[in-house]
Amino acid sequence: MSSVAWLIPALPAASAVVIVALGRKMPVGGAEIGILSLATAFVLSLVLAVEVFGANVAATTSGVGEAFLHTARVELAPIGAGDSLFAGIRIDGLTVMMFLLVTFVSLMVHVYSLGYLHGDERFTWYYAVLSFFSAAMLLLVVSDNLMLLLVGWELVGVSSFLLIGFWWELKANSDAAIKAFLTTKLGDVGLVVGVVALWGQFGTFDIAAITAMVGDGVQAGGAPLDTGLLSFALIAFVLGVVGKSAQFPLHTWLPDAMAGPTPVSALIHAATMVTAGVFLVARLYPLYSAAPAAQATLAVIGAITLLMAGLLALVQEDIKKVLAYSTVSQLGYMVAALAFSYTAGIFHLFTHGFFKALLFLGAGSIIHAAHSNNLRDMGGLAKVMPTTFATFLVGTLALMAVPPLAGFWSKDEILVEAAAAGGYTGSLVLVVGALGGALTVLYMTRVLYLTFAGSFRGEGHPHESPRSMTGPLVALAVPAALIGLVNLPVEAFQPYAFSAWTMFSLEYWQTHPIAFEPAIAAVAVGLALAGFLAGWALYRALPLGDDDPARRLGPVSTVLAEKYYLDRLWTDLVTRTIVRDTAAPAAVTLNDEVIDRAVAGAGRATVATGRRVYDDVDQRGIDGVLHGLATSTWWSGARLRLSQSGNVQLYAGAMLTGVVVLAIVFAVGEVS
Amino acid sequence: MTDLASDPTTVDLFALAPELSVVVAALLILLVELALTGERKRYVNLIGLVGVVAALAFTVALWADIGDGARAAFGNAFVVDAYALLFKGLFLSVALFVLLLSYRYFSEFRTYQGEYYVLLLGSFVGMMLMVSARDLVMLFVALELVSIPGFVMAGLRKFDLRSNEGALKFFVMGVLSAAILLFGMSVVYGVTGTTDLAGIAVALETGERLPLLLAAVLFVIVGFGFKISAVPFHFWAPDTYQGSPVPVTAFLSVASKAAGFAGLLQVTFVAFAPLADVWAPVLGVLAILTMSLGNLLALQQTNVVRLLAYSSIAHAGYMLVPFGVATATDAALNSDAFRAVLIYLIAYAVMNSGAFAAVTAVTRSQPSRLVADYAGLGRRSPGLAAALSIFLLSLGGVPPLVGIWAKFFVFSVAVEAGTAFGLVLAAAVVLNTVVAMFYYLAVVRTMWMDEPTVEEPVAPGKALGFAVGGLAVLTVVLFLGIGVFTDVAGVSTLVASG
Amino acid sequence: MAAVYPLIFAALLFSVGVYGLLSRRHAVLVLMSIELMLAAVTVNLVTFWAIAGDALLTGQVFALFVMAIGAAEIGVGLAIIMLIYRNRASVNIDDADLMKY
Amino acid sequence: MSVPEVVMLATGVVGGAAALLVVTSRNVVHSALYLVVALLAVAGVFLVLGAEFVAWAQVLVYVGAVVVLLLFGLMLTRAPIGPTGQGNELGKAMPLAVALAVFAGLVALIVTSYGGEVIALEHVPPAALGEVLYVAWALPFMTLGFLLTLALIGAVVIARREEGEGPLPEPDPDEPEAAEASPPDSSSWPQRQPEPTPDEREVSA
Repeated sequence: MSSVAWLIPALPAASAVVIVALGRKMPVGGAEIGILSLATAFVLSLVLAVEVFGANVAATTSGVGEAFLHTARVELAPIGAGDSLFAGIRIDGLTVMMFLLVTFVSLMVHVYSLGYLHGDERFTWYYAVLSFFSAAMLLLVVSDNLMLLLVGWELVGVSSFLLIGFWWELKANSDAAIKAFLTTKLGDVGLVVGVVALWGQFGTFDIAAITAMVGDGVQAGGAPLDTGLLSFALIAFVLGVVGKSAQFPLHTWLPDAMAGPTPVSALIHAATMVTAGVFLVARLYPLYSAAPAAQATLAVIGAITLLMAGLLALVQEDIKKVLAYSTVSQLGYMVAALAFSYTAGIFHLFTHGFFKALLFLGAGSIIHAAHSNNLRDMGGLAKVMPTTFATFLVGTLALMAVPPLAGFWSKDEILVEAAAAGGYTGSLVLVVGALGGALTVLYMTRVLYLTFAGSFRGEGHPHESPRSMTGPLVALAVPAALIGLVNLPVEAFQPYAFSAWTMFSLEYWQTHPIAFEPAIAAVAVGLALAGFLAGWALYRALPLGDDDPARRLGPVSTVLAEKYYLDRLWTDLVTRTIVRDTAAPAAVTLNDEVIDRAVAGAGRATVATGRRVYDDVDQRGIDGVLHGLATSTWWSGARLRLSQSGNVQLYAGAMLTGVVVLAIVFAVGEVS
Repeated sequence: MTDLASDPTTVDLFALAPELSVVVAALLILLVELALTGERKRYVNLIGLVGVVAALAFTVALWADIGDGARAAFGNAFVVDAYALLFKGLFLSVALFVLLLSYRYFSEFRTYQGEYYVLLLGSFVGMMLMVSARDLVMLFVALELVSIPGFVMAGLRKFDLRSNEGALKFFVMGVLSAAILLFGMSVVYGVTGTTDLAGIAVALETGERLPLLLAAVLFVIVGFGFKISAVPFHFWAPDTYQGSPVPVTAFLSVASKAAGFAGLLQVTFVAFAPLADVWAPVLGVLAILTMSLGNLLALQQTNVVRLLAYSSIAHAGYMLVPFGVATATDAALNSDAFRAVLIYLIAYAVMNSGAFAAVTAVTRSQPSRLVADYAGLGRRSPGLAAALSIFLLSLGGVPPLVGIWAKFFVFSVAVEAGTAFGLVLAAAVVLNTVVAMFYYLAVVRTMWMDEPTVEEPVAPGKALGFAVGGLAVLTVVLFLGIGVFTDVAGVSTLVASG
Repeated sequence: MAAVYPLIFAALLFSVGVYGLLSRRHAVLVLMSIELMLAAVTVNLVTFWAIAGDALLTGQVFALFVMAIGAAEIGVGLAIIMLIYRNRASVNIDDADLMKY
Repeated sequence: MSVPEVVMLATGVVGGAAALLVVTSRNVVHSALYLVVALLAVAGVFLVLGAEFVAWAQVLVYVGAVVVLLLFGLMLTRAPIGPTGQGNELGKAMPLAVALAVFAGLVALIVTSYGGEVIALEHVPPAALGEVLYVAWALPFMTLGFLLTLALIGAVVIARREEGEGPLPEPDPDEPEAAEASPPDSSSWPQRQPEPTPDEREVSA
């Protein structure tokens, strides 16, 4: 089966071509071709998963053999210096995991878009690009060498540019597409630098060969490994990761990229494109473990990102932007996790892909009904959109890391690994990660409250979305709820678990068992509960004074009196999950007036911090610097162009002056 | 130079066959055009095409003939080796392309069709002679044979003051740089006592380093710096490119520039190789200046041709980077640097020709050449817009297009040098790549995202459409096929090793 | 005979040519300045031939070629100047600044 | 000081002075005549150095042909034969500084590199030159022939007056990106002004 794995990226690619060629003549405008190809790809991925995961489990249970690895390649052309350009596939646990995630989410998005983009004039074009994007992403994950990976990476960038700017008639949309492309392009420069540096050091693009050489502690020509050079290349890769996976400080493109159609956001900003950077680090994990400096960089960047983006998510009014910042924050978790543990990083990638895609598609359904992205124009939707509400709730709880939903297991795993790693970076990620968990709960509580509680504040009469949209929601809710169980931190289960499926070597799997620390889990859940209480208290008892940090949420206060849904939510959440499982007595006591106020105060302070970070640091600072960079580049060009005066004698003078100056440079160079 | 006089009575006509077929075509055009009248004058283009194709065939035949060796005629003044043939093939392909580009442009233009083709082919003869020249005298004569018809062609839009001015500026700067170049060559001859490139290298290896000689090396570099429009010798380029007929602009920015690089490669890597520690840093500094200034100025442009002009200046900067890391001692590094320049030139020729072909096509319906004219091209002529997007993205260095290899080899040789200066150059390349993406993408965005101002599609015509389509395919295919040239370029480094 | 005399003469001609090229407005005078620079080159070449005395007379031959090419350049240059004169009735070289920036 | 050195110095001083007058004279025709003197001095230097054929070629090609061509150019452009405005936008300081820097640099380099070099003068008859020119230098020589042909064709193409040619209306200088003039098709030619109006000519002169 693994020998025909190349079909998995090839099918969507072919589908893109066919849709362009024949789509307009098809009854559903080409969508059926895309759906069919993705469904086939998904089925193939499942079959492949059985084979690969089965082989890995056989290895872990018997304790002999190696992690499954199948490579096949075709030589395209020699590129000199003894190396050739290959088109090659690399099938291992990581590839198959990405296949499953990408094909499944992409299939769901394909189906969902039938309803969402129904009647759009560029419907066929949309499906073609969507298929093309899936193909590019699958190419990225299947490549066995860095050059092909770079090609996939760039194709993902180009197709995401087309998708984000899909409704290009609105200037904001095309600007967002340009911004996304340019920012990630800036990161790509780091990637190119890294690829060239690794090529220079190891004389090949082949990932397996480089990994083997690092394992043996050698580089090209058998010379001993230069760790400094390796760290340079890997940190250059981190720049690529920062761009593509929207890490601090290049994260600003992602919220803007929400201008694209919502299913696109679900696909590329939850499960695929933004995870490319995380995937890259995971792919090169054996290299990173040989370069502690690069790992520390990952930990610090991830920690900053997850905290900062969590704060930012608190103050967004656009539901998609909340989710966008939430994605940035979760990507921060993954990047930080990869500083310590391969499995923890990709496990969170895996679970997050499902529940965040669910949340985006749910948000799309909500937007479809409310005809607005703004949280102010929503409210009371639980009644009219029961399916959306239920599935969105599942996604939210998974994101909040409520046990036993998907997010709990993966996030807990990250914290445990960070604690086990210790040191400055480990402690940093542990503390920040736990705080970030509380923040996550806080902002998601707010979204839930503003969207579903109270009564509808927007225009018109919202109604439940069509089947083609709710179907994928339900289909995604299942893995969002349950997928975390595939890596239960129980020792006996380990040889059959996710960590075994996706291991890159048996040795790594044996030396890195999945652990569970009740203390850490308890603290995390406690903090999450605190976050929830703060959110609840804040939005229930929101005063309307001028000094209120959340006063921009003014209309909220009018519906605060009707706290029916919040109460129900509260009851559901606390009684059925948190309270029953871990912290029942604490919750009851905390409901006390005094603590309630204190917590509300803490919540308000957090919101204020988020607001300040957003206004001063993110919008004025980072965005300003990026913008300023562009402006100053332009400005220096504007000055320089005056040198082109149009007078040929000035040109000649410049030429001769150049000669004289060069002569001086020459002379100085000769003397020194 | 001693064997130059050895056997003057026999001339190796086969070695000269590519040049001769183009010369014959040029002279035939001159005669035949007199016999044709009116519309039919345009058929002289076909004579040119036949001549160029014949020359290409001879080039291939010579390629098969020489194997790993070389043929020489007129002593050492004319050498046919893999390096020379690679460049001849490149020039002839560009000639083919420029002829396709010119067919409709000049048949509508009516005046001086025949003369234009004669001048164009003559200039290409100069390029072909130049890459075979292993002697300063021959090199100079060939360089002038490239330049002088260029001055005239730049001014062929005689009714247009911009074209007049472009020609004047080109002429003044060209003649000035020729004078500087000659002054340098005269001193090099004086110090070494020979004009033979290999002989110069031998003399420099052993002789003392006279200060005057170093200045002369600088003068020679300046002379070629004009031809490749390196900063600060670039000023003529944007004005001339803007004023010239578009096919001539394509010719100037691709072929003429490639010829300048060929000449620079020959004098630096062959003749001046022992002085590499002197000229390499200077050319490296020029590289940084050239790419940065070119890109910063390109950001400002609203005229597409000027934008491409500055972009082509910036590309000259990238191509100068390998010169900046050359050394007098490390033959392997020099060989890689040499190869990086060759590959860049090939990739650049393909993608930049393509960009100019697409611009020519659009200019036919909207002569103002503004970026704004490209608004909505994606809807009016999706094929043309897709091709132009491919060319621009390739120029920006986006895989999977051939442009990434150009940047890749330049960048890797800068890193390979392992010196601080090499890393500075590498960083400059990276930063400039980012800046350049801004203006390439601005055009791409305009094409696909802005509302069209006019609705009717662009009709490029058969010859031009063929050129655009073929080059777009080549830009993609060469991403995979670059290996063909990396090996050839490897062989050609025999020039570098003397 | 001391070699510096003709060489300094050549340097003088070259620098004077540079001055004229940069300072004069009249386009034909700019051409004359270029002629001076080319003459400087021929003086250099012949002097270096006299110093080296090579059998192929490279310096002399090169000087002849430079003259011929110089003449060709002047021909083309004058033609361009006359073209501009016909189109704008001016031979001032700094009037030619339609295209800039 | 030997006789050749004295002759060399004398021609050098005369030639240098004439060259300076070429670029500083206010009258363009005077400039052309000074150019004759400067180029004759160059020919004299060649003679002293023993390059007889090159010297006569210099006289014939430059003094005999090029200067005449330049004078024709001056006449045909109907430039005011007499004093012309000196200054251009660069002023005088910048050209002077650059020229002096070039001169000073070159002289310093020449003196350090060739200060002690002495030339053993030898006379080369034209016949000797002919022998190498058509044998060793045959290829560049033939190339040169082709080049001269092309230059001739090019000069004729550019210099020939077109039907309907003449000053175009000055484009708006604030709009450097304005549409370029389109190629003339035969239908539009008769509408062009064949001659500039006197006003335009005065303004631009």
